Amino acid sequence: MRVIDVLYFAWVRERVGLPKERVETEAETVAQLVEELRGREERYALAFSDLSALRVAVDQELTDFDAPLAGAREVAFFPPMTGG
Amino acid sequence: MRVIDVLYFAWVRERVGLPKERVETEAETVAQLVEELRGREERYALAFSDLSALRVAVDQELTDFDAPLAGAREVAFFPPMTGG
Amino acid sequence: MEIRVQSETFLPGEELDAFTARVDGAGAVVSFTGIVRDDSGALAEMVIEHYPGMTERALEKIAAEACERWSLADVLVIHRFGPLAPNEQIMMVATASRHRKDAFDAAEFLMDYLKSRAPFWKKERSRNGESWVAAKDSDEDALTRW
Amino acid sequence: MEIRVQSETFLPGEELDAFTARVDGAGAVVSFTGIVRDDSGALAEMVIEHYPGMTERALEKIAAEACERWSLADVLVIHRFGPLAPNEQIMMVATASRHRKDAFDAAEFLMDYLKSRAPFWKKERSRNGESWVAAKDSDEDALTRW
Repeated sequence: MRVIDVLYFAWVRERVGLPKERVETEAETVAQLVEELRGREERYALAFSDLSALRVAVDQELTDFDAPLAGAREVAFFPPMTGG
Repeated sequence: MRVIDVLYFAWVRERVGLPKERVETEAETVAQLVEELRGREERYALAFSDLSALRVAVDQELTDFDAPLAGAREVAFFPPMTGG
Repeated sequence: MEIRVQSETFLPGEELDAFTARVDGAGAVVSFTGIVRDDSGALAEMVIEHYPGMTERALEKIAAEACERWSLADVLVIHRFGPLAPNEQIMMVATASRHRKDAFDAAEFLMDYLKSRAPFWKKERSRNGESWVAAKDSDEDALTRW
Repeated sequence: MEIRVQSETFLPGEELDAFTARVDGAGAVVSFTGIVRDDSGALAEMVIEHYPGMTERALEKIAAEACERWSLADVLVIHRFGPLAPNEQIMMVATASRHRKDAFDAAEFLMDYLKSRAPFWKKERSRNGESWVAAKDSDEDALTRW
């Protein structure tokens, strides 16, 4: 069991309904964490319905959904970025 | 016989020793004008010794040495430009 | 190298002059300014959300990579967050180098990466409602040339 | 479109802010500033000679061509002549467009053409004497990409 801060930005934040939460999880990868979150409530299922529309950062570095969570303290989910 | 203002810039001006002069010429092309000027004095021969190092404008438009002088009022000789 | 993430407005010209003054030996300075466009004529404001902490890291990484790839005397990146009115400046980058090509290429590179690799998200609020600005495929494609 | 050929100094930042303020509907503004470099450490001044009349025509032609090739909201070109001290600004261009690629490409195009197609010549005066700056093959080559 690990404890991870999970952050949501932009419309992911709006769908989930909060910007940040502390999550206790057995997940070994980002994809497994997503599965756990999806199973929680409809709003999570909605936020994570299309992974191709999402990006993920682990400890503030962009990564993939199959990235391991070993040692991770912070995972963030958000849509493709639109800076500049 | 035509009367043309001939202008010199940068080191061409320095070699010829003046920025501008009015020239009476029988030349039909820029190249013929250059030949006439070369024949005048050593300083012109020096200024026009290497045409590949020179550029020419007729009536303030860049052109080639075989450009005709019919209707021309102003011919300028100068080295490759170094703006910016 | 200076990276600033701020909600306050700024004057690109002032920043450009200050940047140029502190750069030594550069013959070329390029700047890019991004401005809130109001294409519909109905835009009330643009709200920029970002990921504090990761934003600074991402911008520093992008700027450091530009400094590795090109011969640069200095780099400046300023990006705002929060609510912005139409015609306000969103962000700017400036690059300085001995020769113009380095400054131009580095500025374009910074912009291309900043568009889709720095954690900013834009929401437009207009009379017709609000919506998140979608990422453009062309912005993702722009990265392939570097 | 504004083209200025002047001996007086100018502040690129001030010009940039004024340019940006008068442009409407542009999301992107790119500027380039050229600065007198003192590579040898011995430069006293750079003197820029130009061809009054032809200079303005050449700059207008280059700017008009940029406006034909890219979708631009506005273009600014300022180029100085006469004696300039090290670190003074020689010239600037600014371009404004809806999307960043147009502004970047047009600014690079303007610079490439201005380097070898506008009638300016630079002479450097230093402690070691004076010499005309030679045109670079790379500047001529830069034109082939447009």
